[in-house]
Amino acid sequence: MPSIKKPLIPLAAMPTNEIGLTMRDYEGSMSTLCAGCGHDSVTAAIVRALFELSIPPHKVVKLSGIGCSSKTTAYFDSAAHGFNSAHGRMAPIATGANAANRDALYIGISGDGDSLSIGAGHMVHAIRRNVHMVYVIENNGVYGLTKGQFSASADIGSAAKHGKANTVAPIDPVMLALSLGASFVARSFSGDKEQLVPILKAAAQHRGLALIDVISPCVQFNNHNGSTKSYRYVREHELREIEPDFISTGREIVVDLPRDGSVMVAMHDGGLVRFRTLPAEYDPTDREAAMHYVNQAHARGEIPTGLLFVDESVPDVHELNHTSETPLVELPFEELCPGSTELEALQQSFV
Amino acid sequence: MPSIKKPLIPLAAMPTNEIGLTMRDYEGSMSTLCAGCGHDSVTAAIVRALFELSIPPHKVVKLSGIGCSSKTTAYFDSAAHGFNSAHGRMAPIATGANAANRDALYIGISGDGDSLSIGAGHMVHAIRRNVHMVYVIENNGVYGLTKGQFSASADIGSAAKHGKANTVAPIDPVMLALSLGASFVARSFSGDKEQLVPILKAAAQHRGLALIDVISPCVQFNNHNGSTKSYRYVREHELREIEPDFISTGREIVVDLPRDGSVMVAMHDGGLVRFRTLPAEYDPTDREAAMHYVNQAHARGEIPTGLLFVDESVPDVHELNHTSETPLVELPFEELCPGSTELEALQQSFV
Amino acid sequence: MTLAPTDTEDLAKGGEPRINDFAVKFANVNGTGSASANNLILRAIFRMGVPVSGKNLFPSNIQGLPTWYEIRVSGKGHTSRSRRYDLMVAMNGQTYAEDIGQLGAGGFVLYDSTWPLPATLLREDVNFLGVPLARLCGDAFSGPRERILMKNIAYAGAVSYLIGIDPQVLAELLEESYSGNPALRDSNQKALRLGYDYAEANLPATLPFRLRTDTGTKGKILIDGNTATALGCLYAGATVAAWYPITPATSVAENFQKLCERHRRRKVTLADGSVETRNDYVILQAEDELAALGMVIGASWAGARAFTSTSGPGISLMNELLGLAYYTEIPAVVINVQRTGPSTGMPTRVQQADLLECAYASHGDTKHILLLPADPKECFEFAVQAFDLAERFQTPVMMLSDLDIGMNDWVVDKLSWDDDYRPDRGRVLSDAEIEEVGHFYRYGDEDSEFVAPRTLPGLTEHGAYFTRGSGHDRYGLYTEDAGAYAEVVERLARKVEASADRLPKPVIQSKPGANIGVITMGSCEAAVIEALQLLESEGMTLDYMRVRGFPFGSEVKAFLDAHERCMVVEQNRDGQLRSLLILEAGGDGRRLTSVLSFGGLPMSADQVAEGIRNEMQE
Amino acid sequence: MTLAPTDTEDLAKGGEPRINDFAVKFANVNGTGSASANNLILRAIFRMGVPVSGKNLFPSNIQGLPTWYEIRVSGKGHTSRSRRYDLMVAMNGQTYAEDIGQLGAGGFVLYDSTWPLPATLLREDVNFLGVPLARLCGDAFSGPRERILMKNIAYAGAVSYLIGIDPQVLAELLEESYSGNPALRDSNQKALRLGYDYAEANLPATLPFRLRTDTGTKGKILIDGNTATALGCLYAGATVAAWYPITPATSVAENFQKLCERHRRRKVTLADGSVETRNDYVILQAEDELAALGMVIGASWAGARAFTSTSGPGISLMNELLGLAYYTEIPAVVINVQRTGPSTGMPTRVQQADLLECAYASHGDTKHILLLPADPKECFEFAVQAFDLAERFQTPVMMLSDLDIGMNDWVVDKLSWDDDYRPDRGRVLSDAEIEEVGHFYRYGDEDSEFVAPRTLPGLTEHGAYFTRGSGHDRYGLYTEDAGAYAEVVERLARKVEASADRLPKPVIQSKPGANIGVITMGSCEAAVIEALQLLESEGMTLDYMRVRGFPFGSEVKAFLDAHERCMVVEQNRDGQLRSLLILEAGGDGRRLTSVLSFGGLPMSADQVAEGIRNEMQE
Ligand SMILES: Cc1ncc(C[n+]2csc(CCOP(=O)(O)OP(=O)(O)O)c2C)c(N)n1
Ligand SMILES: Cc1ncc(C[n+]2csc(CCOP(=O)(O)OP(=O)(O)O)c2C)c(N)n1
Ligand code: SF4
Ligand code: SF4
Ligand SMILES: [Mg+2]
Ligand SMILES: [Mg+2]
Repeated sequence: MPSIKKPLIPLAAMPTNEIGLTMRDYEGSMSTLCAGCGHDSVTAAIVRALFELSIPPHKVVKLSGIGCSSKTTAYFDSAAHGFNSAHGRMAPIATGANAANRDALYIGISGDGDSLSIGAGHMVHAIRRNVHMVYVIENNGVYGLTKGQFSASADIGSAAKHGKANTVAPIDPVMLALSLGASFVARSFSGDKEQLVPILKAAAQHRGLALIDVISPCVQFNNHNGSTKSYRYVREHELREIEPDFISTGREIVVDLPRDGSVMVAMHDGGLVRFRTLPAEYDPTDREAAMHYVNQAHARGEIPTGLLFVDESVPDVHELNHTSETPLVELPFEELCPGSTELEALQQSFV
Repeated sequence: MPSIKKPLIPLAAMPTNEIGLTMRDYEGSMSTLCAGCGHDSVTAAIVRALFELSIPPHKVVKLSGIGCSSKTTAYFDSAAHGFNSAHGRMAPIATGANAANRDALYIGISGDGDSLSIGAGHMVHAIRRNVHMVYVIENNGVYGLTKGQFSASADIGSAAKHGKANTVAPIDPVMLALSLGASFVARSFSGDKEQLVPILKAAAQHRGLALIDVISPCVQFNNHNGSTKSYRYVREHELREIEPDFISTGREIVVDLPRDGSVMVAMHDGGLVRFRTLPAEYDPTDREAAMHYVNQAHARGEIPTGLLFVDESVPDVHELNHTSETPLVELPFEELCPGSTELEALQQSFV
Repeated sequence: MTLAPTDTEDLAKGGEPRINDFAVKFANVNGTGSASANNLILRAIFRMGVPVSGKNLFPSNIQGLPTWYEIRVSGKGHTSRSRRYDLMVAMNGQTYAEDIGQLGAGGFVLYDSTWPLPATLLREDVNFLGVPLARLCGDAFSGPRERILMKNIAYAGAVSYLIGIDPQVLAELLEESYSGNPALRDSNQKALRLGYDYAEANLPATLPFRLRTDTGTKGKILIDGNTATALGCLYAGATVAAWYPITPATSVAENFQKLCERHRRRKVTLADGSVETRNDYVILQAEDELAALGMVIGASWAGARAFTSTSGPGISLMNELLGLAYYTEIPAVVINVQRTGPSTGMPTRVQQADLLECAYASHGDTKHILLLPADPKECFEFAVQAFDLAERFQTPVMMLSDLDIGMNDWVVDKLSWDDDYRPDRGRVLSDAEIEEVGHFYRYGDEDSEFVAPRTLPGLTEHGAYFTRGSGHDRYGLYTEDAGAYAEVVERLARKVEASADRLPKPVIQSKPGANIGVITMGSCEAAVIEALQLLESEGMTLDYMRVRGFPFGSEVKAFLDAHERCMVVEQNRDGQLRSLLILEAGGDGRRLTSVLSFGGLPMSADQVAEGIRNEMQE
Repeated sequence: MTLAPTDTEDLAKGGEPRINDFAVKFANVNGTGSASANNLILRAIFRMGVPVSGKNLFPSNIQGLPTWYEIRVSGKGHTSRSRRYDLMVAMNGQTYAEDIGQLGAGGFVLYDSTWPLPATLLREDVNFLGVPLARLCGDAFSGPRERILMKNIAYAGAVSYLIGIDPQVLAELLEESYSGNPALRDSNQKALRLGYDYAEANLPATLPFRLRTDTGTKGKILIDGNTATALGCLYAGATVAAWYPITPATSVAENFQKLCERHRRRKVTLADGSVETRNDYVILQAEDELAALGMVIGASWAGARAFTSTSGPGISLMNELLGLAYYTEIPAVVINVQRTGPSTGMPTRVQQADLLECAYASHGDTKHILLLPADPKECFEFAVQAFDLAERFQTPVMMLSDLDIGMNDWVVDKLSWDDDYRPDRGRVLSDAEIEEVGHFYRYGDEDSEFVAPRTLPGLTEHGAYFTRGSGHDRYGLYTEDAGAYAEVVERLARKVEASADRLPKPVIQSKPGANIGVITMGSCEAAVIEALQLLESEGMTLDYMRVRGFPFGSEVKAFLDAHERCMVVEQNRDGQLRSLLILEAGGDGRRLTSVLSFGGLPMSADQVAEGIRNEMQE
């Protein structure tokens, strides 16, 4: 009976959220990933973000491709439907599901192999369409599940486990997304939940596609010195220009310019996220500046993390399409079928 | 007898190039595209570029996907092998051919449908690998061959023939390529051979993948006002910051900084291309500046054309691989097969 | 493969013209607007009550290459392609020789006599009818565009006179077509008269073949299969479509879009009192066919009726995800409008060569439900059924139409709709139902058709399950256990097998005493039926079966068993239907022979008859 | 599907231990380094001259889940999987119950007695042998990593003692394996002794089964199929490989890479006198399988020998381009190491369920050449032949290996190489040859095998032609003409048919008087051969045929004709080989029955024998 929710018997000690649920209620099945895998830290962050957002657990839809990272969908929110689909195809499947039922929080989990190689075309187009979803890339620079080949995000010259150097330039999902006009681009690190949780919460409230590139080291095949995806490297080189601090009540509409090194961004559902920028002048609403910032950081060998860019004005698939507010799946057949009289009328043009 | 070269009887009046051939020798079969199709202008520019470069016609390899644009490969250089392959798969096929025989000029022709939708993942990875080839996108913002659907490069709000507005943000291959670390990025306009021919020549001499986004209007489905891919629009909005002027002799190595509004770029085979930049400070060797320039131009509603970025220092597939200079296809079997003695020795590790 | 010119002179011998039984071929240059002229003629004939068919033989090109259109008029209702032409409307100088060569002795050529025909083309045994179209239109119209377009309407006028189209019907048609644009209506009207009047004044008053008003199209419509398919999807309640353009499937999605714009839009009043239009559908032009099917799978998984339309290359690209949908048991409706393969093949030519690919698409053990419509009416009906079957059996359902059905106009019975129809959503559980049963086993608890229950994401509080294309047990849990894995895939095999009973039954015509059968599918039907009549008139009596669905039901097996020998008529090289009958209906290869046509042009009855005769002699 | 524990007690009755005839199963946790311990035992047995096989039953996971390894020792050379175990090395607490349950009465369990076994697990009829491995290693080694790793070697030591592995052989093996790392060698040596000595001191001196040095592996090697395949590609002269990682095919490309690094590198002296290493190969890790095949097609078109390796999902994704290569007549070698489908299926389990998909891959009429190796030796040989066939027939050739062959170690005859071998490059024309003939018709001028000549891009001055997946005539020119199109595709059908004569012939064993045949393919062979011996001992005499290539040759047809009835043994749900025999070798469905196993574990002889017995009774 895999799908019956465990009875909600809150233990005295467990804090509950606005809808009376505990963190437990957002957990999934036991992880079968390697002990210490970065992906499990992402899972934990997602559990906390969902809990803090007080989202009804069954109103989440979890989708993924294939890979160690893509297994993540099984490890959080077991009261939500999950779909561990085919390698690289998470984005179109999520696009279709979201088209059918706009009334849920879509969380897509992918890997760097899944999204930057076999699924690259789909990711590009999901970004372009601005599908309303959270799109997490658990980026470890390798193909974990197939045992350690380089992925397209592997760094030049970084040596894989078997000692051969990767020689091809990496694809940076953040730059790619920025250049494609993505409406929400962030990067974080699986090892830093303080930063990741608020970003996930902001993403969940963003209208449109929120891309989060999470550097998530593979302890098995890529966690050695020299790889920029290892814990060591990221801890040393990470550049946290934004300290997000989430405020879940209040409504504000406009995006303020940075003042005192911080900027307030109004999320689609009215939630407010205050971003503190380390460089006082950092403005996550200026795409060009974001590209420049990322380029500069890369040139210095640094990995900028935080909410790098957000634009709440880009319409998503449904806004562009003027889709009915009622999810398509809930429209009664009677409203969808024009009926026999109309068919008769229609056929006047066929005679 | 489709493949026997027509006898070379140079007419008195026809100018010949360094290897004694006329422009005719670089022509292909009759175009079956619509009268006035931008793609035919690209064909003409390619014919002229090959002629001016004095490339032995059979040392060219032509590859394409499927689409009106992809038919172009049939219309130039009939003494060269051509491959009109499958929709979206030109890049991997070219990558494989180039791997097998590095000793030819690879010209890939694609469309915006071919490269930015179905083939997007492949294009991204061909750029990343820096496959040594000229990669031309004949970009008309529509699917010509299937009669006028919007492509991924169609502009927001531009109305297709049937009057429906496109509502999704366009993918700009130039920005995409720049963000992916492409080593040669140019844009031109099929209607402007003076600019296109030198860019093609520079591209042919570039080491690595030279991406040229050629705005090439579809007279049938996209050549109306409002579309940024129409002749009218481009003529009015085109911003020619670079007036390339090709010099085929002389050897120089270094890339000069711009001086007097012009910059000299040394091509891989030693050819020199002098680029005149309209903004005196334009430096096609600075990727970030290129991105900035393109972004700024787009913000002003302008289409920047010219050689936007070039970096001759990026190694191509073979350089990275240290492939033998002799093309793999020409290596004798005797050198490839380790032989029976070695097999015997090898098997010591299997007992 | 090319038919020797047949002698049509004898047809005219009687003195009385042949009524409602002839064929006209139009040779044009594509991209010059001839399609509307040819369509006008087709529709006028239809309006006169005479059964007619139009076959568009067009190139994979946008402008400048030869293109042909064939109109066959048949009072008896034979709508298959005729390869004998009575009148050739030769409007393309490039193909004069070829076109004139295709006429039988006594045939007629209508040409543009503005310029003289090259002497080498003149044939003694053929009648040349000249109309100086370019000159007439040059004089009457200004501007090159209008002149070219109106030349087409002018030849339509001349043809109308020659074959006896009622001018009143033509006038009506123009009135309807250009109701919104009187100027265009007038110039069309003018051009039509130009041709008509010139012909009346200068050409023979009667040809040996002629139209006569009849009632043969009463209660019928003229419609192409792709429009009918789109209508079926609309009526079935499909709300999500995802597609990637490809000839000849493109117009399925484009028609669906148009239909949705008309029938699926609502005005809603917003909180601030303003009124907005809301769409009860989402149509996604995908980045490729993999994505298109991915979107359909996502939407169907979420509970919407969703479909994609494509052709051969798209099916190949969908192979992996077809297997995913099969194994995860997600409905997915795929319309495959077949064209000539392999690879890019001939995109504007017809074939039925994707049958095996579709039946067994994807790696591993798979088998898929197929629907095989023969005409636009069946496209409409089967499209609706496709959704019912996909949801009932939680699996991909592919409808295999083809270019001939999909893009040509066919005369079929008016479409009808039963307002009592309600979609069969299959086994979808609500929270209440789960609570009642006390458990929910996603891949167990199968019903008598081996279908397990499902729930929809976001819509049930207690019905969440995890969908995976990897090994899973009856509970939906990950497994690598041989037994738990096998239990699920064995049920899948039985489930698809069970669907046979719900598929459209084969169409069977039995003749007393016949012990040889002819089997076919899809768009071959018209040619085969006509061929059987022809053969019967020669004394050869044959039984007939057209299969309409796969897996095959008991009727198909019974037909095979009941016949000593069957001939399988199909449009592919390898006899794919024959193969499928052998594998899946117990057919005996020795008793099944093939009659094939695979050059890309719709079959004609004489081809089929000849093929059957040859086989019978062996 | 699960076998009831069989009684092995009786096997020990005689007092004398059974020699070289027993099976050991190792239950481990994956990612803990047990593989090297198990492999050490396998190789030691092999070195002692005793035929042995090792089957790795591992999860699709990197660390922490149960994994099993089975070693079967068979002096008679039976290498199929045994499902009767004599000794269970139970090293995984999670699966104790299951593992112990699988033993027959009288079986032995080796467990880590550092902690007592839960009483519930104790079985009266089974012998428990405890070795306090964790304690021994905890005392002897420091650091958690070393302790875990050395625990494995320690149990290998204990097992060695119990089954009688020659300590000298073990020492040698360690010496060879760790020649570069004396510290590691010493700790391995120490751990081995730890287990061995403890067992010697505390466990029974002889079990009812035992190893004895023999000569059964003389002239043989121990090798996995993927390594052998990579070797074949190297020896065939492949210079370009393009691939995308996928279990269980990954090690084909990874081994090819390693081999190239050793055998395809040359030092060259540059102009400035410096010396550089040059690679005579290019290996491309593609962005996906579509690209991988695209690269192979590009490289093969350009004239290189190129290949890709993949598994089911990759084959599905390659469907479109397989059709392109077929229709444009470009060689392409594809290695498909099959795993359990459909969809993602069970990536670390074996199946033979891609047969139909591969035979008819892609839309439109297609048919592909297949090679079906049964063991690593054939992988080596067929890989070489695949290139010859692909170039000779200018078409894709798929070699269907599987996870069992590809990733497990098999005892096979030493590989041999004929230095006179030269690649068959097929019909490739040079400028001189073209000039001699006076013309070059890319898709005409076929030879007796219906193969047309080709030229290579950039290498001939006068041989350029245009390759297109769209309709083309014998000259390679674009066509939409029915006849010109048909001419080419008809030749294609004949060409692929003609290849049958050059494919490896089936392996046939005929017994006098047998009128029932057993047919199989690939990795089933060992189990089937053993089953036939078993059945023969029961008085059932059956003929045997293993098909090794598709299209089938005359021998296959003759075998079918010669037998009243055949049973087809294969590892899939739908009897795909049976289907192919019916369709393509004139097999009569009524005379062909299936014996199937598709749970994902390699077949065992008793399964096959049971299946045949059941079929015989029907
Ligand atoms: C079509 C297809 N090709 C290949 C595979 C094999 N495969 C499984 S996961 C994977 C790569 C996973 O890499 P990534 O997405 O980075 O995830 P990670 O394991 O590193 O988290 C591959 C190649 C597959 N499942 N399907
Ligand atoms: C797999 C596949 N899907 C769809 C098609 C149909 N198709 C042919 S060309 C084309 C689009 C061409 O657009 P583009 O590349 O922009 O070229 P253009 O015609 O505009 O020059 C499409 C969708 C195809 N040939 N193959
Ligand atoms: S292999 Fe790497 S990515 Fe996969 S579970 Fe282990 S640590 Fe994580
Ligand atoms: S349809 Fe457009 S792109 Fe195609 S040939 Fe015509 S003008 Fe060119
Ligand atoms: Mg990864
Ligand atoms: Mg285009």
